[in-house]
Amino acid sequence: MPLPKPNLPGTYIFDGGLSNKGYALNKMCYSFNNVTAREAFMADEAAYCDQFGLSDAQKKAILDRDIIGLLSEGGSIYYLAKFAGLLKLNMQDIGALQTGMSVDEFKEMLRKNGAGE
Amino acid sequence: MPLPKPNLPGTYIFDGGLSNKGYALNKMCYSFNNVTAREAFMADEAAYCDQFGLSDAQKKAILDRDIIGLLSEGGSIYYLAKFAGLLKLNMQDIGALQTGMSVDEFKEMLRKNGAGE
Amino acid sequence: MAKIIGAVTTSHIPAIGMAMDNKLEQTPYWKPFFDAYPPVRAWLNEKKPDVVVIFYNDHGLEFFLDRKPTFAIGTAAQYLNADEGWGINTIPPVTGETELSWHIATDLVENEFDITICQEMRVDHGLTVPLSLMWPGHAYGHVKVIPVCINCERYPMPTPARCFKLGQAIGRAIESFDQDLNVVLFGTGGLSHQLDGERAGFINREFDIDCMNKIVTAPEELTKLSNYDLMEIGGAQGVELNMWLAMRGALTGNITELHRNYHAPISNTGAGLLLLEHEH
Amino acid sequence: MAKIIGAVTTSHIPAIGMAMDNKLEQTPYWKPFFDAYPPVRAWLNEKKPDVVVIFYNDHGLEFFLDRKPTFAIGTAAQYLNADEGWGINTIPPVTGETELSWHIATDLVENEFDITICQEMRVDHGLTVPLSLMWPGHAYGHVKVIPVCINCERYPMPTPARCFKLGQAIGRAIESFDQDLNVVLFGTGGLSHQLDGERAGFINREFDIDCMNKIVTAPEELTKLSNYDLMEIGGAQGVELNMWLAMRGALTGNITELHRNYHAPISNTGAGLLLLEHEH
Ligand SMILES: [Fe+3]
Ligand SMILES: [Fe+3]
Repeated sequence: MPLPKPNLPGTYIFDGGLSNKGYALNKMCYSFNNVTAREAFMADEAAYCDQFGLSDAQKKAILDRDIIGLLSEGGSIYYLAKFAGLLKLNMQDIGALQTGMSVDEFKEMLRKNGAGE
Repeated sequence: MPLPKPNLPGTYIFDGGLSNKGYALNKMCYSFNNVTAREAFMADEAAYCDQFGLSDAQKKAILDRDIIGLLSEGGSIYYLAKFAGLLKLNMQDIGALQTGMSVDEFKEMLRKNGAGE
Repeated sequence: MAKIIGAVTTSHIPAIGMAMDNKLEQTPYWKPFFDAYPPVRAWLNEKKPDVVVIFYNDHGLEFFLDRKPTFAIGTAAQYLNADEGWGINTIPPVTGETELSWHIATDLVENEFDITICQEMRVDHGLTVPLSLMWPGHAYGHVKVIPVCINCERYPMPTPARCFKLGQAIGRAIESFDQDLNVVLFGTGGLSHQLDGERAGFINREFDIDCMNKIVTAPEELTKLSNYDLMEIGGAQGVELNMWLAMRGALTGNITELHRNYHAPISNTGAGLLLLEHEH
Repeated sequence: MAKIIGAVTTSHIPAIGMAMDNKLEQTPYWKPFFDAYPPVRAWLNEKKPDVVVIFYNDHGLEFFLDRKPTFAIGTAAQYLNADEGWGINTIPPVTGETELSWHIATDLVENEFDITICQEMRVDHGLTVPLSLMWPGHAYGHVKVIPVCINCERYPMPTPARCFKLGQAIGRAIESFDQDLNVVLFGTGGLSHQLDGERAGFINREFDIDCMNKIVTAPEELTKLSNYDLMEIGGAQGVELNMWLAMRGALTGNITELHRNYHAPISNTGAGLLLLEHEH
């Protein structure tokens, strides 16, 4: 029998259930490996989402840059990172968005965690 | 250590060595899943082979419908079957070509083998 | 809990699908083959399985040599068939069963089967011909399908013993699934045949019948063979027996043979049909 | 016979590649990280390995969820890098080593590792950043690379114990290869980090240092952890430790630690560097 899933607040375990839910969303973000796809998205975001068959909730989370919403809707961080890149956001920007911190606050948290403080 | 290969005359064991050798040839034949690829091949066979980077020996074997030559050059029967289909040849036609029999002789051999004669 | 109620072995060659496309079932060539199927269809229609797990091999529709799995399982809600290049009609979309698929996939990986997991995959004649044979007229819409795909093309290939163990692990996973589902397994392909080379046309009737006997009563004996043994005794494509062995591995309880047929040649192959009932 | 002469563990995050693209190595932020690499480069330049086996994970360049392998190995003569979508420069083609790759792949499948075999694959930052770090200025042209790719993204994932066993099997396969080749292994990725969710920014320095100690002296202890344990102690992406464990499994002889560095944070991660010499 599969192991029971741990309860880790603030963590979205990307397993079969979420991966089913997020398939279209992730497929769209995977397309962002290609510059033509990135340009098509930027030219008309909503139409590009529709082309991949995103759900309303997924589309809204994309348009709102709502990273937590995207994770709840089945986004995988690997493909969401490509969406972030398209928005010129790096991993500290994304961390700040998800934790509700400023980017400087998030970086300071990383520094403290890294120093073992 | 990998098992030693058996010596089975008339059999082309499709392993790493042959699969390396035949990669471009098989990729071309795999493309024949698509009708547009089949049409492009039929419009100009040699040019289509060049597009996939076939070796001279592979290209010659394609143009000559030399199935044994294609196997020696690394063709996999799975993709060669698609080439055969494009030529409107079925598996008995291909069997006859490979064994040097007429199609009727090949079918009669199948019948005998199937009957355990 | 989910229950495996039985299993079917069947050929899956394209020529069968094309014969059905062209309504040739009652011609002299095809009649001895197709006439064996109605009892299996009747059993399936009576038992109405919720899910069918189909062990098959892809012949170059979904997978190419660029990234070819040893074992793959589908976890999609739907599978599409597509043009394979040589004229067999495509069949309508096949319904998947996502929950049980993920349960099996998860169990497999936790038990050290390194399977490739496919959330989208096209299925070829290896899977579609058996569906057409069991439910003619595309009447398979009520059945949920889980595709399990085994490399039978390029060496290195999984050994017969490994395929049997894969089946055992899938059997345990199915029977630990917490939903009341009736599951049937299809082991497809085979039996002896060789398509390529000067040895093309090879069929070994005696071996085929021996395989059918041993699949029922002594499958472990078959797992002692290597793929090279199968190639020698059963022809280059005789390695498709691995799909029968994977199916058989999943039947861990008692089996009863309800029906069998062997006919050869069908196209270039020996065609074996078995209907097995399974209970614990 | 081929010989494994040593191994390197290193981070592979894209930010490193982008820092090199922008010549930021000596800025205050990056200096404590990059200053640890010259001794490793010197060792590699002295030992001149013929082949490097790189354990990494693909982050959505070559593989998508449609058909995602648990384990994959490349057997190609060349691997291309490509646009990953967020601006890291691509690197020139990487040379493969087909004969040893096929030997390993064949041995793995015969020993019941169900690996996906790739005759063509694009390699992403998981593999390219370590190459850039070890041979700056793309000076890796003389080295032949064998990519071994492990699923670290979607559950189910191979367990730490299974990854270690994969490494053991690869180690045995390399050392049974009948050519005089010097082989080095790279275990890439890690250490603790979490990119996603409200828990993003998690780093566990103590765990990272413990991992580095245990990788050298007691890797079996790490194999007792589950992926969920790693996720809890090392963050959601802490499961990249599996690549270190696979590398370590292949070192079946005696190892000597020649060099180490730990620095955190680098971007959102703890970055551990180890240089290990290996002999029987
Ligand atoms: Fe087949
Ligand atoms: Fe990574």
